[in-house]
Amino acid sequence: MQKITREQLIAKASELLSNGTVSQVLGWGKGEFDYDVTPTLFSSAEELENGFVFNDFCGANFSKYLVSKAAKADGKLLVFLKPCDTYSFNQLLTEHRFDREKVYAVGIPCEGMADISKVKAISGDGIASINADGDNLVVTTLYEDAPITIATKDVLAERCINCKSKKHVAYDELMGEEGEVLASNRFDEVARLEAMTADERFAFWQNELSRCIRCNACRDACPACTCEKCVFDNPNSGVENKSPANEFEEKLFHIIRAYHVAGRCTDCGECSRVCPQNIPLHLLNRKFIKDINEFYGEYQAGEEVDSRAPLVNYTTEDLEPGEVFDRGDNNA
Amino acid sequence: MNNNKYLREELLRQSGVNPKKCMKCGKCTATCPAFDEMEYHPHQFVSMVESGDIEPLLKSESLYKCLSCFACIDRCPRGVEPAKLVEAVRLSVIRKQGGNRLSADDVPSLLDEDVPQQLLVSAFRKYSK
Amino acid sequence: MRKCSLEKINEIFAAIAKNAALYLPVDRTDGSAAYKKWEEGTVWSNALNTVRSPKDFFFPQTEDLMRFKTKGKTVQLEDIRTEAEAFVVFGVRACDVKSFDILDRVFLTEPADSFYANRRNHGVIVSLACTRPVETCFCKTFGIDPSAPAGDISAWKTESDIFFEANTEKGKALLHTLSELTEECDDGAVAEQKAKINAVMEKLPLKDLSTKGFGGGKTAELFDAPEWDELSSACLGCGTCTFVCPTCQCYDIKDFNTGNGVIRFRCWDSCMYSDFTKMAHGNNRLTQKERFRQRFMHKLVYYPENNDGLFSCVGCGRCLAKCPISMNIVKVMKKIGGNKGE
Amino acid sequence: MQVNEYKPLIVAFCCNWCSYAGADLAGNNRLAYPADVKIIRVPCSCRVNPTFILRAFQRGADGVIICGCHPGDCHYTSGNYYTRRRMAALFSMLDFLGIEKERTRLEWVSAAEGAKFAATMNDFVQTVASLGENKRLEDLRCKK
Amino acid sequence: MQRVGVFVCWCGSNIAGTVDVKAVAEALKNEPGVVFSTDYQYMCSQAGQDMIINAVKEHNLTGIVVCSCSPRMHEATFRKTAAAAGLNPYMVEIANIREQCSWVHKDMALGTEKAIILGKAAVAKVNLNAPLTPGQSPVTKRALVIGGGIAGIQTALDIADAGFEVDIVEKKPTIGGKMAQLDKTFPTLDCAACILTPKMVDVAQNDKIRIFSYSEVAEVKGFVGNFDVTIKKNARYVKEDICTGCGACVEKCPMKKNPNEFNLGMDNRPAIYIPFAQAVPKVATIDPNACNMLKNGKCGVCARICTAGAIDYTQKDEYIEEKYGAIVVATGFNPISMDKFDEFAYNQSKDVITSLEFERLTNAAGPTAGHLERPSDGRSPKTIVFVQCVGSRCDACAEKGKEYCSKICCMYTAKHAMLVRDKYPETEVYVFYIDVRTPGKNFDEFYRRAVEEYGVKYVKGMVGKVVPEGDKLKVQASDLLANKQLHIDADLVVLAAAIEPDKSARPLATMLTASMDTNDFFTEAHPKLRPVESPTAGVFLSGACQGPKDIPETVSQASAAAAKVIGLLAKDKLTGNPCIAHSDELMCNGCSSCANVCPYGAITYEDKEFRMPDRTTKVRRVASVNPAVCQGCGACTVACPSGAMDLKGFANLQIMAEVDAICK
Repeated sequence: MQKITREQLIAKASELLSNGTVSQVLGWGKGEFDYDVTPTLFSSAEELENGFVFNDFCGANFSKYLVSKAAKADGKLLVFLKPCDTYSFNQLLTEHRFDREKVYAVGIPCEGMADISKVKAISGDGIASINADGDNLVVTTLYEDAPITIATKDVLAERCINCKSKKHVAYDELMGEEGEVLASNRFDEVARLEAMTADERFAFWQNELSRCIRCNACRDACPACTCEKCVFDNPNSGVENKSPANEFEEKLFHIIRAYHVAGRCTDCGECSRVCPQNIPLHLLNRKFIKDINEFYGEYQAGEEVDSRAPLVNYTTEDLEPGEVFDRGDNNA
Repeated sequence: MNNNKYLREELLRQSGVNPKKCMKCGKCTATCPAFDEMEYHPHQFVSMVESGDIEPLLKSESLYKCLSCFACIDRCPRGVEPAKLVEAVRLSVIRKQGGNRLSADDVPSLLDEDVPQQLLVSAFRKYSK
Repeated sequence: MRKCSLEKINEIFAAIAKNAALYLPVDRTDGSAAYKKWEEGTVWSNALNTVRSPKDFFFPQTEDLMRFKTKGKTVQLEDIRTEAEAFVVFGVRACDVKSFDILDRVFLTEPADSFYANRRNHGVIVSLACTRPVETCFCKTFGIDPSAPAGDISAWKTESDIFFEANTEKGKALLHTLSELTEECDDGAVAEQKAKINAVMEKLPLKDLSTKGFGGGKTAELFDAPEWDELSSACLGCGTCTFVCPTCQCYDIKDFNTGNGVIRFRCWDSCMYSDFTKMAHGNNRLTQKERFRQRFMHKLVYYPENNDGLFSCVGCGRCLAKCPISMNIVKVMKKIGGNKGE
Repeated sequence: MQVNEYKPLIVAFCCNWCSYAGADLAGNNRLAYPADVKIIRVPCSCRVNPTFILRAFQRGADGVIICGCHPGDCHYTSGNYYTRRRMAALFSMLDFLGIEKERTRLEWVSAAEGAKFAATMNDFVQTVASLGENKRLEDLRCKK
Repeated sequence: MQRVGVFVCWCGSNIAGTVDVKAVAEALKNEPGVVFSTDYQYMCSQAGQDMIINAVKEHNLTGIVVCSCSPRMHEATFRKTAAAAGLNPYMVEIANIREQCSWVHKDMALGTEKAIILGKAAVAKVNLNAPLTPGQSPVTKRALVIGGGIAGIQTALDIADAGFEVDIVEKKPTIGGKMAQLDKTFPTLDCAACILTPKMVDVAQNDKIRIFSYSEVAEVKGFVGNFDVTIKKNARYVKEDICTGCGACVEKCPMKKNPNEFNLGMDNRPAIYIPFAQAVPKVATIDPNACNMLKNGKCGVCARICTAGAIDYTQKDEYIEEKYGAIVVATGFNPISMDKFDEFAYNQSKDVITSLEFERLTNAAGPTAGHLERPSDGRSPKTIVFVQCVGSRCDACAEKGKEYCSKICCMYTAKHAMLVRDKYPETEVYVFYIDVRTPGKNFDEFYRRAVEEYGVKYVKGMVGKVVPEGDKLKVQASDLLANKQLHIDADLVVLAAAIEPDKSARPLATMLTASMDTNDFFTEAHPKLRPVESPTAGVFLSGACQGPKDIPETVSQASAAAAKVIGLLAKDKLTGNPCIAHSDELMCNGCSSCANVCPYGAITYEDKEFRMPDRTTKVRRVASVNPAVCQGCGACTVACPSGAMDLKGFANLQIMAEVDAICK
């Protein structure tokens, strides 16, 4: 269960609306079920009361919406940011993608968000309701008579299991207690792949990427992918394509997608969350992050506004690309 | 010379000293308080080890005259750290069988009211395995 | 009606696969199911819903149409059309089967799409009555009975057996090849199964969703509905809903320069994309709101207007499950349709 | 010479100021290297976009090598430093995807290093030839 | 697509020997866009060029591909040919089939095949070429020289001599710099003031030169030919134009005990002061930290005494905006601080001094009027020890000192030692050295004279420590050649402190977007071939700001920089390289990635209003490239994720077309 409640958030939002600090609220809107929430703009306390939700399924990263929504808002826009969202928030600020003056950011604590597919794997499908009860989720389904109790920690989203930080790096106001930067094991899976032979890695990615349907959800949900026009949508870019016609185009898209956000990716995990084919796309981003950390020193995108991304930076002593592989034979 | 080559590598590895960094300014020797006692001086240790001319150093009393005050390390403008090299040469002698400079039996004869115990302990550490 | 014990199901599959490529839902390691080609050892999934719909077999994501070979300054046209191989898609849900009615009206109306027709002619659909509808299902809204699926052959699965009923000549022919493995039976068990499913249908949260307020002739009324702004507000403009949809049928035709020639191919396109139906003057739907509206207006108004009231949604629920921001046709229908405010 | 000897296709991106001149010098000194190497002139190694490299592989290249001025000698002062970071990241990613790391290379060749240019190309061609055809980053459509 | 003409050159047998040129010309005929293809023995000859010109006219060619030698050889030639034929010169592409084909491949079949492929790539590229026109920008015919030492003075004089206006910004109250503090100069031993002060006077009297003394550069905007510079003129509380430099105020000022910077604190000056007699401009300056009037509002003696009425206690810092076409950096050097060198007891004894302090001590205008006296007790020293390389040539990891050789110390130490022995022959002079480096005209001869004629005792070795004891300085040093440790009782120890760039250089470099090395010396555009230019166009380097230098070297670099500036200012318009980056505003996200990697600071951002599809307008931050500053490296094009940034002449699509042509 989240430490902060829907009621507290509504009270905060209503207060900021009524005292004129903000004119709109970007929050989670109620869905059809208990787990599907839609990013929604609210303009009044009444709207909030009717449609605002906050529960264990409010994973969506709102930062990206600030690019389009903040510019349009008349007054200030209130946005609730979980710790991981604040990194994207800062990164977008670094890249001048929205006007900080137009946004009122409220940092909220996060206990990790649940992954509905993990819930369904335990409860079976046909979800009728999900309610939080302490550290558990109580699930009723169309097929089971008795409610099923699931420990929330057992159904956390992958990115929340490997949460990198409970600390907010940006906000105007903080609700609840500030957390710490965590020592996560988020690179373990990358390291596991690195330890494989090249053939094994090739087979792994061939299998994963072959499922790609190029719906572009990974790109469109990514808070780092805010290009006015993506090179893959631009007929004049020379790399435009709409569908992966073959394995090459699957790889091309995903390599370039990850490369374009390398050094800018905050590792928020939206790409993997939204992938309808459950491709672990975040591993590509994490590989770049891990490499950058190892080659050029620890760097966390979004930790500080105006920090210079490693790929648009250099030192005269950087390692040579050939040395990348000499650091220890990862095929041995 | 082959043997020396091995010894040279070993001394450099143990000490972590890179004698190639030496620009032969002599500041180590200039600053050495044990200069008069020493047959070979800090800068000579550096250049002799570098050139593989190590035998004379192994036999030299200088090994035991170095006070390990590290003035040479402090003053060296090139970060060569000669005292570490002296230390490494000394250890290579002491660590050989029968190489102990100071044995436990020698200690009673050295006991003296004026000599602090601490000094004997550190001398023992410095001069024996 | 013929039946067969589920214990012998692999023999059925083997028999089908002898004469045609057989595709059926298979569980994936990530918990979802996808159609895969059957081969010895393939395990048929219990899951009904697949991430991608069976439309892929008839209307694949990319498909080469023709090829030009260039040599010097000469261009040679190559016809690369071939007869499709015979194939069977097994275990198609009632809603997904219905999607072929919708696709057929688009692709088979003269002038027929020969690539689609070719596949339709060579493909046999073995449907399967629903065993376990889930919360995202709303096929009933579109008049589909999940317990009585159409298809060349309809099938029902009970705890122990599987029942087949051929509906078309193609279906009869296929079922005939299975006569040794199946036995004639009455429809008692099937009726029982139907009743079971229908009972679950009554519990579905979306059971009351209605198409009221939609259909042909509603363009003027709905096109400028103020709700579109709000509904489309969070839309990221990705193509997930379109690409998992069993009825979306838009495609783009593109050329690929291989260096030695040009391959003209078509690939799925999404009305959600900013470069959809780009014309000389640019794009005709400039904002995400317009693109978003197009998708739902097409499914709920334009298509029925041109197709005797048939909606081009079958209530399969894929978009409900997959949309990154959980915006979907159900929310649209509730917001602006006849159920407004319910 | 074998008739059907496998000939790898190598695309070399050379910066105008150092490596392209180094290649010219190799020519001036008649230092031979295989004709499989085709050079594309770019103003600076930092002009090489990763998409160019992937495109070369797509179109049938078996190896791609980028050559620039030695670190510190860039005509544009810092271009090759960016190249170094970009290529380190890209090559590592290609390796992560299981694509043979020997197919990509970054080398510093000055305008005075004609011999190094020829030696580098000879070595690279040999390395790539021993790997055989590029299968992992090919686009079959381009081979029809 | 263009109408392309292909011209295959034989280069005698250079190409034709290993490449079947006819086959190449024939094969390329079939390439898209090619309407004409031919071969000729020497394409670069007049006949060959005429052939191209005629073909352009006859076949209405819009693009030209020449398959020939390296573009580094004849690209310029064929561009001129194209221009002569009425084409844009940038519609030419060269396929290098000599250096990179015929000369390195011996097999005719393979060579021909490769030549065809290279030709195809060139055709594919030229089909996507667009006519390019170099941008032009006007030139403000005025130069700014930052720093008024001998480097700045020489540069300014040379530029002014060519007829251009020059402004000198000097942060001290007077120009003159370090050279003004020196006594004599090596190797000729002429007096520094005697050769410098006339130049200072020349500067003051030159109507093309303005001096902003006691001033700093506060802001630099713009680019080559068009710099906008804000100069901060610090309040000196004296009206410069009125002050006659009579010195009456200096005499009468009651606040006399302030360390005299000019003499490195070895004596005192009043709160109102003129640094030295030959100062330019010769006007008084009030030290606000010392003046009682400015601090407490009590006193006012100088205002009362000044008959000209030049004193103005209410003066404020003044900001002056000026336009320049070129900027010369001449910020010079300083000796490093001796604080970290405890072993030499610099902070413990007044008699341990730096070489620059020694200069003042022997200077007739110095604190001792040129008599060599110990700072502590005024006695004349009998034994002097000079220590070389103090803080120079240190390990990069060492906490103190610099990695580089300061270059000037060997020579000035020889000079000092020689002068002491000349004037005070009874004095014993030791110089402890690691190496004596004397590469310069008459330098080694000078050093030898110090040893041989003047009897300076050069000892190969280093001073290990200096310990003040009584009125002596106990110097412990090594004599490496004698393998001895020396113990000298010295009266004076002179440290040849390493020199480092002035502290003002780093912030200045940031303002100028000029790059610096790790030691904060400005980097040159090319270490060998463009040593007086910074990589930033329009910014030039003069003197020790670029690296340690002695006076003759400084002066020659100063004149060289001036020559470069004159060359620039002599132009009415600057013609740029047309192969530069440009940003597509519709695609640009304003993310700053491109600006981060641009080595020249050529990219700026502005907020622009865009009409949105839904007919609203949106203000977005977009990049724009300054064509006068961009050098066309292309770093930005790869940093740009959206592909908004592209490079003319080497566009994404052009390079991809080459890749495609090569790989097909």
